[in-house]
Amino acid sequence: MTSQPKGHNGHANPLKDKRIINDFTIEAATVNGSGSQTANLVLAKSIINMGIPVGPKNIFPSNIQGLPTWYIMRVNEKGYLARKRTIDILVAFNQATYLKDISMVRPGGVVIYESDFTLTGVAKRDDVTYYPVPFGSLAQHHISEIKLKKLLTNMIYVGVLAEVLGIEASAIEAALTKQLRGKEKAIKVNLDAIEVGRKYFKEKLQKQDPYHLERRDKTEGMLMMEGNTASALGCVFGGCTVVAWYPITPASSLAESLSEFLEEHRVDASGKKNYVVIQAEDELAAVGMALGAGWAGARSMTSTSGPGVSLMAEFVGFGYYAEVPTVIFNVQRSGPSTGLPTRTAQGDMLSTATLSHGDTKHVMLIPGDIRECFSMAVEAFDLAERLQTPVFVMTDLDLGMNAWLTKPPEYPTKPFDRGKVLTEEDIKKLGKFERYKDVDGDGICYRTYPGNPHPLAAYFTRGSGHNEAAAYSEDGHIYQRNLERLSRKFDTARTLVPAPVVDSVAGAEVGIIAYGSTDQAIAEARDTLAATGVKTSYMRLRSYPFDMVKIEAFFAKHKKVFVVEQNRDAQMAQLLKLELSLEQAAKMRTILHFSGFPMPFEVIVDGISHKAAHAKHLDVEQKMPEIVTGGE
Amino acid sequence: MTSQPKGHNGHANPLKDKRIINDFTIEAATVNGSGSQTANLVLAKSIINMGIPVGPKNIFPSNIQGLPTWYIMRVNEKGYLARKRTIDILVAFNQATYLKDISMVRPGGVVIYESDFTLTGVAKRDDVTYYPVPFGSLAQHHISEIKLKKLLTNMIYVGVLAEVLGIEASAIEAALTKQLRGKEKAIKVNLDAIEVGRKYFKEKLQKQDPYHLERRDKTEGMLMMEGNTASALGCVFGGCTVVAWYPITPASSLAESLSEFLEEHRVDASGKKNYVVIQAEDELAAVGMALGAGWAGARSMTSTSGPGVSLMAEFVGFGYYAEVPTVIFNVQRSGPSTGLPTRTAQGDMLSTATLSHGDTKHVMLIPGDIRECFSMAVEAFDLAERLQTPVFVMTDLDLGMNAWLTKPPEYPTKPFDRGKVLTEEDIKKLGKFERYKDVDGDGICYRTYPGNPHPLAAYFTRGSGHNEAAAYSEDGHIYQRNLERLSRKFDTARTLVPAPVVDSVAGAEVGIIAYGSTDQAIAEARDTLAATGVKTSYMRLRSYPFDMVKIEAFFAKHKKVFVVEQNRDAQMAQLLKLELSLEQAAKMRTILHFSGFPMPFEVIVDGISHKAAHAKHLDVEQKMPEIVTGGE
Amino acid sequence: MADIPLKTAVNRLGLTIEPYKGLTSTLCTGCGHDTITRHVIQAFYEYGVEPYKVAKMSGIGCSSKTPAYFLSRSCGLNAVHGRMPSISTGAKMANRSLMVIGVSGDGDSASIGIGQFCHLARRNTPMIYIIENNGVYGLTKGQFSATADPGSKLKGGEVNMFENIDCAALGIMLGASFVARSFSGDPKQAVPLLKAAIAHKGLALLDIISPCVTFNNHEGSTRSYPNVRKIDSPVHELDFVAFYETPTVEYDPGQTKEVEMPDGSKVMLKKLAKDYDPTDRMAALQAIEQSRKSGQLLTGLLYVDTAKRDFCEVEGMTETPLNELGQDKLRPSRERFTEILKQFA
Amino acid sequence: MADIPLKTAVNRLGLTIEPYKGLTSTLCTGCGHDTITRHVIQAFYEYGVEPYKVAKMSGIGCSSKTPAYFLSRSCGLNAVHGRMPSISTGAKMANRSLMVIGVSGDGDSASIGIGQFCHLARRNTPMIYIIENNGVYGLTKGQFSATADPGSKLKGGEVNMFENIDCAALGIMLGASFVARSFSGDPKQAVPLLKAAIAHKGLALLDIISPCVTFNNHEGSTRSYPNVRKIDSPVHELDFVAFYETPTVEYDPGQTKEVEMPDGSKVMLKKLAKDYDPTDRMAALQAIEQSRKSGQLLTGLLYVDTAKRDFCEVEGMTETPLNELGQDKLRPSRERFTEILKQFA
Ligand SMILES: Cc1ncc(C[n+]2csc(CCOP(=O)(O)OP(=O)(O)O)c2C)c(N)n1
Ligand SMILES: Cc1ncc(C[n+]2csc(CCOP(=O)(O)OP(=O)(O)O)c2C)c(N)n1
Ligand code: SF4
Ligand code: SF4
Ligand SMILES: [Mg+2]
Ligand SMILES: [Mg+2]
Repeated sequence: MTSQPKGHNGHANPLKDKRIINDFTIEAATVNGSGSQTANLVLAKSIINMGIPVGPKNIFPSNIQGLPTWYIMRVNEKGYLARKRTIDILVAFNQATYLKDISMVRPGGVVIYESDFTLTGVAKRDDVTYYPVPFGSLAQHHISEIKLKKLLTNMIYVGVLAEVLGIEASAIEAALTKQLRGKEKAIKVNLDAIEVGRKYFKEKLQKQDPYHLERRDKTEGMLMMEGNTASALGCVFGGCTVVAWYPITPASSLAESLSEFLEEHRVDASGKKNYVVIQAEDELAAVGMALGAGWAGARSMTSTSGPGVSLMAEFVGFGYYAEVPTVIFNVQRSGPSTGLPTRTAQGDMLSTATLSHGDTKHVMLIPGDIRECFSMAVEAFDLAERLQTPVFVMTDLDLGMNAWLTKPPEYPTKPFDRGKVLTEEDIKKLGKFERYKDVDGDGICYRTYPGNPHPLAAYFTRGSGHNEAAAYSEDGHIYQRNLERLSRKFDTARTLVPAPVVDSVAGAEVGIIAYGSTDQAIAEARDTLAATGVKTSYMRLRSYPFDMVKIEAFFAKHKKVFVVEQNRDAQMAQLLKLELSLEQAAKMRTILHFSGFPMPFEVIVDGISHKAAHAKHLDVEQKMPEIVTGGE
Repeated sequence: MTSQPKGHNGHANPLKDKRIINDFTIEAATVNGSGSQTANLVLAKSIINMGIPVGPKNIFPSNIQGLPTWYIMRVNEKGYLARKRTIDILVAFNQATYLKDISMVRPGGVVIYESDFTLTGVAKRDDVTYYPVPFGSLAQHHISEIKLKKLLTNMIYVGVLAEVLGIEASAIEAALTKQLRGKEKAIKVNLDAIEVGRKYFKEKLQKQDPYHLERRDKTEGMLMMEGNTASALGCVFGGCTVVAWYPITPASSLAESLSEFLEEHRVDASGKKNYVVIQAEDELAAVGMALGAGWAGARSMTSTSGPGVSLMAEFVGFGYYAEVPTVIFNVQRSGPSTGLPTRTAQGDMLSTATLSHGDTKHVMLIPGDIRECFSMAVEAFDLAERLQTPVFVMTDLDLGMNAWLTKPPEYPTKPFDRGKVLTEEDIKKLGKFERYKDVDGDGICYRTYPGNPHPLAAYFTRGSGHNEAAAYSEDGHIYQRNLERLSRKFDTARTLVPAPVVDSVAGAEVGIIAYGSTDQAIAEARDTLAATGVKTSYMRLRSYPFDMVKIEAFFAKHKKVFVVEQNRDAQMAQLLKLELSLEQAAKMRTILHFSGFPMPFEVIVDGISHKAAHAKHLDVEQKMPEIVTGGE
Repeated sequence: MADIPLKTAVNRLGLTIEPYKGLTSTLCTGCGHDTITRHVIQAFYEYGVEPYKVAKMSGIGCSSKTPAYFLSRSCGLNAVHGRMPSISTGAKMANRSLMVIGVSGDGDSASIGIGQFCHLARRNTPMIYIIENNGVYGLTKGQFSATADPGSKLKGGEVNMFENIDCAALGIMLGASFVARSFSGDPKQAVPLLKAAIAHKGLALLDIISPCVTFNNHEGSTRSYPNVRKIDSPVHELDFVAFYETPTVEYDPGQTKEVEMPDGSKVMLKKLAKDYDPTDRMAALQAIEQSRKSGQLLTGLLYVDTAKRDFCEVEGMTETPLNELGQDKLRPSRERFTEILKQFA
Repeated sequence: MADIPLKTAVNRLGLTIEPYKGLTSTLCTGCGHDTITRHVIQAFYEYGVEPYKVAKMSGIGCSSKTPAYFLSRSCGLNAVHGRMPSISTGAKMANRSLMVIGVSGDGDSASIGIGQFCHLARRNTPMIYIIENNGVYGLTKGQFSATADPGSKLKGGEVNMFENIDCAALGIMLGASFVARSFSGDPKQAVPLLKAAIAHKGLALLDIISPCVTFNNHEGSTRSYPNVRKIDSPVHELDFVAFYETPTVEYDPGQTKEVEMPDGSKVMLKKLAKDYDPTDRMAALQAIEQSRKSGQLLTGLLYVDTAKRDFCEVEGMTETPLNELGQDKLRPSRERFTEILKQFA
C-alpha cells in the first residue's frame, strides 16, 4: 500500500467517516489536445449507465493543444446538474496547474494525482484524501502500443475513479462500446487501460474518502446531447434547406452537425441533395446568403457568435426593414473578439435585440434546455416566415457546447407554417397584390416568391423607402406609416413567440426571472432557498418581445423580483425595465455573473438570501489559475 | 399687367390687406441637378445681408439629377429658424410636383410659378396670390449664353422674389460677389438674370401679397455654415492627423471639407503633409485604420452614417475593450441602408450607445448647433485620448448638411489633453509599466506608444482577455475585474463629457429634454407656449453617459418632462429610463417625429399643449408628394 | 442585330418588349448605365427569357438602381452596399430555376464588395453579374473608385495615384467561367455578350464601362465617353446565334471562332487584328495586362469555359428548387427521429 | 546563413537574440507557424532591427497568435479577424518610422480579410505581411480555407471542390511591390526572404506555406509536410547580403541575378533549372499559373519592384511621425482661424 502524503495546513478532514452517495463533483484537470475528452465522456456515461444523473461542463482554452482544460462533472441523483462551486474529487493531471487545482478542492475532498508531482505550498493539505497514482509509469509499463500511451493514460484515471467510487464494470463497458461503436480493438485496449487503473488502486491504495456511487433509476430514457446538436436537429426537422455559415467557436458545431445530419437524412434516392450548406467567406456573406434564400422562399439559417452578429448588423437591419425571413443562431461567448472566445456569456441580449442602426427591434427565442434548443429551432423557421423577419435563437457556449442529460426532444407535430405567401392562384382570385399593405391589421403583409408567374406577382424589395405597393417613395408620411406598421408587427410577434414559463409558489414574496442556460442553477437555488424557508416563484423568459401582461402579473405577485443573468450590464433587466410599469420596476433586483464560467447555483442562493437591495457583482469567479499565453 | 388666375375653392384670402414683415417661409420647389442650389444660396444670403436671419433646409432626393428638391427658407427677424409647417411663399418650378406643392401653401400665401403650368384641381385656389412668370421664355429671350439658360432661369426667380419682397439690390450684389468670388463674368450674367426677373415683375405683375422685407441688424458678425464643415474645422483645430473614411451621404462632406482644410492649413513649408487622409475601401477598413492610428498615438477620426456604424460594430467593440482612442462621427440619416438616405433622423442613439456584442457602452457627444459641431469635434479628440476609447460625435443630416446661421465658433484655448501616456523618461522614473493597472482609481490606465525605446514600454494589445500587465489570461476573476474597471472608466467619462445645458424657468411645471438638431425648434416652441401661458424649462443633453445628478434634479423640479426626438422608438428616452429613478421616470413623456424631415416646432407645441399622457406618434409628416422612382 | 423592335413585335415566347422594360429611369440624362439597361432589355427580349423566372439583384449606387428600370415583371432586390453577391447566391440556392442577374457598380464591387466578388467568382456561382463601371462613386457624388485608372483626373483636378483593380482579370484569375468586357456605347458588342451570358451556365461576369456624365466625363478622365471610344480595343467581332435561330450570315471558318454554349446557342467570334483565344486563361490574363500597360481597354468575350461545373452542380443539389420542397421531403419521419435520438442515448 | 546564435553573441546593434524572442508558444508541437516564428526571430536579429521600433500586428487565428512569440520588446496588436491590414495601415500612418510586421493566416487573409488584403496591396502600404498558409482554419478546428488546393482532403475525408486563391498571384496583380513565397520548413529560403522584406520599402508580402500538424498534415492533404516538400519548386537559390555586410562567398555573375534593395542591401538570386526574372510582373503571374497547373508550388522571390513608390510617399506625408507632431504644428493660429471663418461670413 502506498501511503497517503501528509499535509501541513493542520485542517482536519471534515468528512472523515462520512458516507456521501451519488452527490459530488468530479473535476479532471488536464491539458487540451491530450485526448482526455473520450475518457471524460466514458466516465460520465458510465455513471449515467448506473442510473445516476451527471452534468458535465468542459472548460477549455482558446487554443488547440497544450493548455489547461477542466472537465467538471456534477454527479447528483436528485438531478441537480448546475455548476456547483465546490470540487469534491479532483483528478490532477496537469503539471502546470496542479498546485492551484489541489488548493481549490473542498475540505474533505479527494485528490487523485500523478505521483510524480510534488505537493508543496497550498497543495499540501491535511483536510483532503490523496490518492497518488504513477499514471505515467503505469502507462509506460502496461500499455503496449507506443502511439496510444499518452492517450490511454486518461483511461487509467477512469479506472482509478471507477474503483474509488464503485462504478460498475458493465456500466463502463457499455459506455465504451457505445462511444467507440464497432471499433473492437479500440474498445479492448481502452478496457485494458481502465483495468490498469482499477488494479493499481485495488492493490496499492485504500479507500479513505466518503464518496460512493450506487445504482439508481434516474436516467432511464434520457439522452446526452449538446445544445448545438439539438439546434441542428431542429433545423433539419424545421425544414431548413439553405445553410450559410462561417466557423466560429462556440457556434461551429451547430452548422457542422447540421451538415452531417443533412447529409444523412436529406439526400434523395438519386444522390441529390435536398439542401445546400455553404461555408461562406465571412459572416456578412453568410447572413447575406441566408437573407437571399429567405427572400426567394427557402427556409434558411446561419449560426454564429457575438463577433459574427456584430458584422451582420447592417444586413440584419436591412432584413428587418425589407421584411425578409431567416433564422440566426447566436451561440453567445464572452467578450469582444479577442476576449475569451471559449467562455460562456449571455452578453449579447441587448445588442441583438436592437441590432443595426435606425429604429430596429428583433425577435429572439431563448431556449432554456436541450429540448428547447430543438423545438425552438423548429419554431424559429415558422416564426421567421410568419413574421417575415430575421429571427434570432439565443443560446450560449454552456448550453451549446456542453453535453446535457435530457429527456428526448419531442417529434414536432405542428405542420410547417409558411406564412402569408400568395401563389399565382391566390393573386388570380384577389386580382391584385400589394406587398406592403397591412390587409389583416396585424402588421404582416402578403408576399410572393420570385418565380411566381402571375403578371402582378413581381415586386421590388428595398429597405424602408417604399409605399404599400412596394414602389420607391421618399414621402415622409408613407415612411412614418411604414415604420409604425413595423411596430405593429412587432406587437403581433409578441403574441406568437413562446410565452414565459412560470412556476408560481403560493406565499412566495420573492420572484426570480431568468432565461437560457441558467435554468438548472435556478432550480437548485430555489430548492436550496426553500429548505431554508425562503419561498420563491420562477419565471423563465423564453423570448423577446416580452409578454408584458404575464410579466407584470408576475411582478405584481411578488415583493422583490431578481433578474439573474450572465453579463455585466444586466441586459435583460434593462430590456424589461424599458417596458415595465414603474410600480413593478421598483421591485427589480439583479444577480449578475460574468466571469465566463457557467453560473454556479450558489451565486443565486447568496444573492437572494444575503443581499437585500441591488444585488450587483455578487460573485467574482476565483477558480482558475492565471495562465499567461498567446492570443486567440 | 398679367392678370391673376382665378381659383375655384371659394376660400377667401385671410391675409388680404395684411402686412407681414420679416417673418415667413419661402419654398423653392425645383429639380435636383438643375443648378438651383446657387440661386437659393444667393437668395438666402441676400436676405441675411439685410440683417434678417434666414434658416434654410434643403430637402433633396437620393439621386443625382432630375428628382424633386425643396429648398425651404425660414425668414424670421426674431431669429426663429426652425422648420415651420406652413409655407408662405412658393416658387413652383417643378412640373412634376407643382400641383401638390401649390396645394400645400398656407391660405393667404403666395405662389410664384412658371406660367406654362396649368393650374388645375387642388392647385386652383382663391386664397393665395398667384404670380405667374414665364421663366422659360424669359430665359429663352434674355439669356444669351445657351449653355447657361437653364442654370440662370433659377436666378430669374431670385429677381422676382427680390422685387416681390423688397430685397435690396446691394444685398444681392454682395451675396453674389461673395458666392462667385472673383468670377467677374459670372457675376455679371447672374445679376443680369436677376434683373430680368425684377423687371418682369415690375412691368407685368402687381404686388398683392402681405410679405415684406425690411432691413434689420440681426445678422451682424454671423456666419452661414454647415455642421459638417464646422466639425471638419474642429478636427483640424483638434489636432487630428489621420483621417480614414468611406463616402456616404450625409457624412461625406465632413471628410471632404476636412481634406480641403488640411490641404490648405497643414502642409509644411517643404510641401509635405502633416496629416494623411485615406479614402478606405469600406467602413470596416476606415475604422480599422482610425483605431490602428489611435493605438499608435495619432489623433485619428472617421466619419460615417448609420450603415457604416453598423459595419463598424465588431471593431468598435474591440476598441472599447482594447481601450484604443479614436473619434467617430455619426451623421445620422433615416432608415436602414436602402431607406431614405437623404433624410434626417436621430435614429442611431440607442444602437450607437451599445454598439457591438458583449457588454459595451460608448461615449457620445451630441452637438446642438454649429458652434458645438466645432467645439465638440475639438473636445472629442481630448476625450478619446483621455478615456482611451472610441468617442462618437452624433449629429444628423439636418445639422450636418444644411447651412445654419450662427455666431462664429470660438478659437479653442484649452491645450491638447493627450491623456495618460508614459514616455521613456516616465518609465525610467517609475521603474515599471503595467498597461491595465488602475493606478489612479478612475478606471483609466497608463499607456505607451509603440516606438517607446524603454525596454519595459512594449505591451501586447488584445480585447478583454488580459491581466493588468497586459498578459493573456483566461482567468475568470481577472476577466470580471477588468470588465468592472471598464464600468468604472465609464463613470469617469460621465464626469468629463459636456454637461447638459439647462434653462430653468421659475414656476414651470413642464420640462423639455432634447438634443442635437432640434434645439431651435425647442426654443421657438417654448416661446410659443409661453405666449399661451405655458411655462417650460429646457434641458439640452449634450453627451452620453448622462450626468444623472443634473438630470434627476431637472425631473424633480417638474411635473412632466417631455423628451423630444426624431426617431420611432424614443431611443434617448429609453436610455434615460434605464438610469432614472422610478419616481422621476414616471414623469417622462415622449414627442417623436420620424418622417425624415426636420422637426417642425409646431409638433412640440402641439405635443405639449394638447396631449396629456404619453404623447406618441404625434405628427405624421404629410408634406411631400409621393414619388415613384428607382432605388438608392 | 435588330434595333429595339416595334411595340407589336413579339419574341419566341410571344411576348412584346413591354414586360422587358421597367420604370422610367431617374438617372442623369446620358448616363451610361441607362444605355446598359437598354442592352439588357434588348438581350432578354431577343433571347426570349421568361421575365417572371428572373431575379434582379443589386447593391447600392446609381448602377444598383437600374434593376428597377428593366424587367418589370421580375422580382428584384436592392440590398446593401457591396453585398449583391451573397444575396444573389442565397436567392439562387433557394431556387435554382431562377435566372439571377445582378447589377453592381465599380464602387459596389471593387471597393466594399471585393471580398464577396472574389468568393463568388471562386465558386463560379451561376448568375449574370454586370459591373457598370464608371471609375467613380456616382451616387455619392464622384469620388474615385478602385477601378479608376492611375493618372485619371477628377473634375476638381484630383489625380488618382493607385493602380486600378481590373475586375475582369480578377474574375478570370479566381474562377469565373465567363468573363467579358464591353462599353455601354457599343450595343453591337454588349447585346450579344449579354445573350451569351444568358446562355452560359456558371458565373457570367460582364465588366461594362459606363461613363458617368455628371462626375467623370471630362477631359483628363480616362472613363469619359471620348476617351473610352478612343481606347476601346475589341479582341474580336461578336455575334450570338441562339439555339433556336439559324444564322442569317455566312461565317468564314478561317476568320471565325465558334463557341458553343451549354444551351446549344453559339457565339461567333470574328477575328480582328490579332488572334484571340478566349478559352486560354493565361493568355487572357496576359492580353489584359498588356492592354493595361499600353493604355488600351480590351473588350469582348475575354474568357470562357463552357464546361466548368457551377456551384449548384459542385454541391450536388437537387434540380427541384429548394423552395418548392414540401414538408414531406423536408421533415424526416418520426421513425427516423427516433433512430437519430438513439445515438444520444 | 548562421544558425540561431549563442546567447552571448550580438548583432550590429549590440543586442543578443533575447529581445528578438517572445513568449513560449502555445501552438501545437510541430506547427509550421512556430518555425516561421523562429525565422522571423533570426531574420530580425541578424539584420539588426531595433525591436522597439517594430509594431507587430495580427488578426485572429493560430497564426495570428504568433506575434506574441517573437520580439518581446515590440508593441503588438491582436486585432479582429481579417482586419490586420487596416489596423496596420493606421499604425503605420500614425508613425511611419515604425517597421510594421503583420502576421495573418490564410483564413484571416483569403476569406474574411480578402477585401482588406486586396486594397492594402493596391496601396502598396509599406509593411511586411506574412501569411502563414496552411490551407485550413486551424484555430476553429480544421475547416478548409480559400487557399486550399482543389482536390485536397480533410481528415474526415471531405474534398475541397473550389479553386484556391493564390495570395501571391493576387498580390502581384494588385500592386504589391515585393511578393515572395516560401515554406516554413525551408529556413535557407525563408530567412533571407524575410531579411529582404525588412530591406524593402513598400509592401513586402510573404506567403509562407506552414503545415498544420493537427488538422492538415495527413495523406491526401496537399499542405502536409511531405507533400509540400515534394512540390516545393524554388525559382532560384537566395542569399541576402545586408548593406553593412560584405559577401562571404563569390557569386558567379552569369548564374546570379542581383537585386539591390533601397537600403543598399542585396538579394543574390542564383539561377536554378530555369531563368527567372522577378522584376517582370507578367512573367511572374505566368510562372505561378503554370506551376499551379502542374501541381507544383513556386517559391522564392517571385516579384519585386524596388522603385515603386509606397503609400506614404504617394500621399506626400512628412517624414516626422504624425504622432510626434505637437499642438504648435497641428493647431493653426488664431489668425488663421479668423481668416478661415471669414469665408463663411
Ligand atoms: C455601408 C454603406 N456605405 C456607404 C454607402 C454610400 N454609398 C452609396 S452608393 C456608393 C458608391 C456607389 O458607387 P458605384 O458602386 O461605383 O455606383 P455608381 O453610383 O458609380 O453607379 C456609396 C459609397 C452606403 N450606401 N452604404
Ligand atoms: C468575426 C469572426 N469570425 C470568426 C472567428 C473565428 N475564427 C477564429 S480564427 C479563424 C480562422 C483562422 O484561420 P487562419 O487565419 O487560417 O489561421 P490558422 O489558425 O489556420 O493559423 C476563425 C474563423 C472570429 N474570431 N471572428
Ligand atoms: S451621377 Fe453618374 S453614374 Fe450616377 S446617374 Fe448620374 S451620370 Fe449616372
Ligand atoms: S491547430 Fe494547426 S495551425 Fe493551429 S497551432 Fe495546431 S498545428 Fe498550428
Ligand atoms: Mg461607379
Ligand atoms: Mg490557416
